[in-house]
Amino acid sequence: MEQHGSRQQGRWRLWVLVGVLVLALAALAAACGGDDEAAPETAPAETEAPAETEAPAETEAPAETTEGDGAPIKLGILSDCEGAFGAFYEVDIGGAHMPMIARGATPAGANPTDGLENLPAPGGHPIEIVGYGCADDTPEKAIEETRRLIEQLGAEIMIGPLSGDEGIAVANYAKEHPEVTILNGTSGAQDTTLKVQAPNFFRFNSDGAQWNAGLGDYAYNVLGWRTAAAISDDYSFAYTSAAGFIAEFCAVGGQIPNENRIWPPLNETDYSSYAAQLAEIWDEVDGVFLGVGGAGAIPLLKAMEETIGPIDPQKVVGNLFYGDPVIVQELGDRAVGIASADSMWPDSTDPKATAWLETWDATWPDLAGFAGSVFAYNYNSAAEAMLQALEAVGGDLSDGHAAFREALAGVVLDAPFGQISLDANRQAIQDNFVRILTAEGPVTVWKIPQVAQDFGGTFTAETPPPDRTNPTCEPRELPWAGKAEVITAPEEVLGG
Amino acid sequence: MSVAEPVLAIKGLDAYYGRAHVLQRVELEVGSEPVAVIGRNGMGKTSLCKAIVGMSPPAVKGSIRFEGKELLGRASYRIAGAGIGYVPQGRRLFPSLTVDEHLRMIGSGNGSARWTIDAVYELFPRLAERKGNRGMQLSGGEQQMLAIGRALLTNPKLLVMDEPSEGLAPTIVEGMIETLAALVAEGMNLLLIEQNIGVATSVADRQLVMINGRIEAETTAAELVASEELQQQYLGVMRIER
Amino acid sequence: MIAGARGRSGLAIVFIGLLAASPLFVSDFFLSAILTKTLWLGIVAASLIFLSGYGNMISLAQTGLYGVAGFVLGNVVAADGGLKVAWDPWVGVILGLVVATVVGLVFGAVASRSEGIYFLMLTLAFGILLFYFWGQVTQLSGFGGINSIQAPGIVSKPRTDPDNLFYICLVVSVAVYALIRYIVRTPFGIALQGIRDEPTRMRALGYNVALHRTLAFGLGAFLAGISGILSVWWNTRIDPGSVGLGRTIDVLVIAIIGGIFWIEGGWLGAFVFTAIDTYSRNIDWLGPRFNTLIGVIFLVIVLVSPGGLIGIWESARGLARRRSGAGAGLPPGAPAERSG
Amino acid sequence: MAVAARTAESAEPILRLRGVGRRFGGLEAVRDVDLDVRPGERRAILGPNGAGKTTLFNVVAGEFPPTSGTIELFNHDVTFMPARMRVGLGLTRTYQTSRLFLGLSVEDNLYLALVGVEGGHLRPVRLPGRDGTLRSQAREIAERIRLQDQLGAPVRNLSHGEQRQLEVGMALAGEPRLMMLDEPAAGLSRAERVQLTEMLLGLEREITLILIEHDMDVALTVAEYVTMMHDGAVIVEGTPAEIRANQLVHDLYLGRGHYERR
Repeated sequence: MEQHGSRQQGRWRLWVLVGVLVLALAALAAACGGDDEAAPETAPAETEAPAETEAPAETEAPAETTEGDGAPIKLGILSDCEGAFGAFYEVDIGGAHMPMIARGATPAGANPTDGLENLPAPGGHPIEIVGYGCADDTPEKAIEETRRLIEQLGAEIMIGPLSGDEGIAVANYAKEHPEVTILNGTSGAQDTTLKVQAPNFFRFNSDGAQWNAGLGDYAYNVLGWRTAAAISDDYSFAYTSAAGFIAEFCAVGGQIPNENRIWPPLNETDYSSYAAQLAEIWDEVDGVFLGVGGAGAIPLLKAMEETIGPIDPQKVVGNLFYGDPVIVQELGDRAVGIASADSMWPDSTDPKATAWLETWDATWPDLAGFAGSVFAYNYNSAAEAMLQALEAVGGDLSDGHAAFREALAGVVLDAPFGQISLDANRQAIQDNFVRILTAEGPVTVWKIPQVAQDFGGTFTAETPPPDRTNPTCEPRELPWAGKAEVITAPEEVLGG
Repeated sequence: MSVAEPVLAIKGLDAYYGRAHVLQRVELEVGSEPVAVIGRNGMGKTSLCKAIVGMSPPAVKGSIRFEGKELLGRASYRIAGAGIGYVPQGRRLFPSLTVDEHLRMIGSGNGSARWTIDAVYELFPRLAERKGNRGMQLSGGEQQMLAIGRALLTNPKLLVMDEPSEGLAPTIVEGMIETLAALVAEGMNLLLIEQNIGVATSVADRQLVMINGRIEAETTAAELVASEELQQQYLGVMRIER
Repeated sequence: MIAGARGRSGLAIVFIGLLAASPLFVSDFFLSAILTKTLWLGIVAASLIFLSGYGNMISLAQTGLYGVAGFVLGNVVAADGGLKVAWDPWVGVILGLVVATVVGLVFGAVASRSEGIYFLMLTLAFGILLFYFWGQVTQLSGFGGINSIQAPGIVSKPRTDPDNLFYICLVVSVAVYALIRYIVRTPFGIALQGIRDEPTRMRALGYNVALHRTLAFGLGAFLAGISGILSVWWNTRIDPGSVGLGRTIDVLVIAIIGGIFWIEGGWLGAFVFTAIDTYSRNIDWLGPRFNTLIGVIFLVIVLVSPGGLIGIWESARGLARRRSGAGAGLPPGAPAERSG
Repeated sequence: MAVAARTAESAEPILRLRGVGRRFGGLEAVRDVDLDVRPGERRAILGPNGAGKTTLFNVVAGEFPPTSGTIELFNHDVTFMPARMRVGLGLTRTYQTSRLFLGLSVEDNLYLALVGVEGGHLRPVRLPGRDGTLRSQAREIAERIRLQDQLGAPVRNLSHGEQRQLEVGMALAGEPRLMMLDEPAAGLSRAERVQLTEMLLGLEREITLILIEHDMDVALTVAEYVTMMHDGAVIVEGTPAEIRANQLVHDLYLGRGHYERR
């Protein structure tokens, strides 16, 4: 007798179900196998029905040892692989790998995320990278990934995250998790260190406001602006970034009233309505500060050209994104002549600087040229500071990382583009640079030495955090106003 | 296909809906002579249709051969392609398509085939009047006509009709009986499921009686019409006195 | 729901017992990141399943509404962020649920007159509207969200001591499940199913279909709000990313993976989703393509069983039972006719 | 029968249609219909397919308003009253293609019909007493339509004929004063038609009955008065005997009737 129809269909479905289950179990086994490879002492992997498994309690103190060596130091690295800054993912991870490569580690592949081999072992404790986190510039995802790296994969130290709101959320997370130490990746919201003040969160890079030090002064005194507009993303980093420009421009005598501050949402793709807003006040202002970052920079400039016409580069200054190699590469001629600022000095002739740039290109041929990116640089600074502190304490993470953190707070980095030290809130003090983009690349014109987060008392834990209307526009005392160190005369660059 | 061999041969057909054993070892043959399957509601008549056209109940076994080829296990669109036209009970139209679109979806306006769109409009002039109306704007009877027309357009060798007279006005039913008689005369093979004995006996001489999922008896139209007793026995008919 | 309900109830009791004992044998991480998350995520998925399975209203606003409860809670409770008023956490819970329900009723009143794709689009618009509302009204949140939201003492410290929050989520989930199962057998719930099947007839029978749908939507919002509160306790924070389009799609995927016709499917789908989401990222060769893996698994499940994982379970049981001579239960949405 | 009809004529009509028309775009489905139905009357509406019978039902039941004319129901002008409010006046109906709650059981279907009339639509709690009463009423109706053995079965699992029976059962719920049945016998077997006819004949006189039916055995047995429609308009009215004898009715509708032999 023949059997047909749905009975067979039912059997087919059962087989597919069995197949899916087998695949899922294999995937889980692979996932857990990844852990076991580097950490053979971990408890049984989660390959059986999840409800019955005992996940390794990896957050406990690493008491066990392997092969006579010290217990591994578990490190997680968090960046964005999706969202506005997803394009920087490999660059970030590559930056974090550089100090380890300098200490003898070797890349496992052409891409940084392929991993490292032969990692350094400060004090006999080999560093083990437990995983790379992949967020998407939302705090939600950043926290999810932080939890995965720390709570699931057992990271004791994490480097990251990338973006402003993520940084605030992760700093808050750090506060609730005193057992881990987190070094900021490259996020630059002011609140992260100034307000949250988590004792186990360290930031070896400037915040968004520091990154604009010198730019307001430059716009007022070199470009001759008196009234300006600002267009910047509607989230914490961009608030901080605009705050740096606004505070300084107003401090030296300029005007940026609230109605000249435009805030398109992060991840906006159509900037035409915002460009139209800008066009309305175009004749009334002497220039505009661009704080739209990441993937938004190019569509914004295009929208402005369509609405306003060809843009006079002397009527525009931008924050760090408008000098970053990743973005400049895509902006092309459009950005030539625009002044921007950050803590990078890629045209420095200092041997440290050239060595950094050359080593990078040699290490990551696929990512050549990106050593001039703050993203690579800041992840590098964080990893370098971590290694120096670990070396100083012989890899000792006992007593809740007490010695390690003390060492970390005292690290003074002799970094490629200038010295980096920390203030009392574990926030970097670092040089800042104003440069002009030319067809040959950025030419640095000004250096503002050792910029601190508080802008000479303009920002404190008590002042309202930067937002759409803060800071207000008023003349203030600024420690560096009129005191920039001239690297190349701006007239020379603009004239040529 | 030899003359002796029937177009449709069903052997040992069993079908289940969950716990219900809705078809039980059904044996049935359809040749050039039209066949009517009669019986009360819930006896398995519709399940039989669905099994033939591949809209199977969850579980079917046995054998359904059409022109010698096994149908069981084939997808319903392939069965339709093999030459079985189906008029389902309750019409099953597309609410948003017009009458004309329903028909154009299946067949062309001309050609050498017996059934063209024009031929369908000729059969049901009412449909021609309603060409531009959508499925849901048709009255119940018009929907039934459209369902029949749609089945004819595939130019089937075998037409399976599940209660085509339901919801049709008496005049239309009369017209339909004439149409079916004409189709049979042209050589169409016909399997008719009906509760309306008048229709069943007017179209087919062979009457199969389905009771509780089995073909329980076979009789002829003349016998059935003549015998009140048989009607009572097979269909539970009784006269109403008022 | 209709068939095999008793068997499923027994199974549910076994599952709940196993879950209740799970802190004894799973790690803190598994308990918190997988099981606790499964429980609160399951509630919002169950609210979607309730609306779609019993009311034929596939709502894409559930995450938005869950966010309303979460953001209200955050605004009212957090000392630093949002309104910064630092009220009692329980006041936040009550306010959060009330506001979510009220917003749900208002949305429901607007959406209840449309059906099918139009209903879907309207609720999607609601969800996106809420996302931008929280992102752009910086007085209440901004894209950075609200951090360090204090939970009531009973929750303990979910990071270091996850047991309390786990049991709270378990008890609340069981209560939500029981509530839905109860409601659907009341006149309100049966009428909702009537509206699902034949709104025209319900009108002819005297029911106010639009009002009925609106109230059901409000109930769905209340259930989603419960999930929002628990998620904030679990995360200790909330931001618009928690209610964005991505999260909306996640919840829809969870409901479909689990089985859009059964309330239990919400939790089952949430468990599968959370486990895949958590563990697939550790698969080295997959790299950042884990979302693709989730997509593929989703496709396979939908292809194999339109009724989701519970649907597979049901058809497997049906197959087994038919082999032993008995019939299978059919999902309420599955077509089955016996006539002739 | 004549006596009954005469007493009915003397009473005030419970349903009064004046100049009722309904257009769908260019299609005039119902045109200028005047109709009086008196309490207790059994009225059949006949007509070829597409004559506008179901549209007329829908207008009376309130599914959509007429595009012209007025409708009075139990002395209320209900021309623009929503369908759900007409139930309160005692109007119930069935549908030509079943509109049942396929995902619910037979008992739940009838229960919903009863709750619809009795109220408490939004009650989110179970009340054993109240629900018990309603459910026993639902079971009584199920017995009347001979579905008492299928109480717990999901309606989607019923046979076509059983679903048609339940259609009628839904209209019986809640002591209606006017029942409108749209082809109640369609899809029923001969035996079931007989049962249906008997049930309709057995209905209390308090219930007024209007039915659309193509089965002349059912229609002309149950009805005391027949309205014949064609192309949206009423063309003939009369007793069953008058209708049977009318040549126009035969030409347009009944045909030669040769297949009606049994």
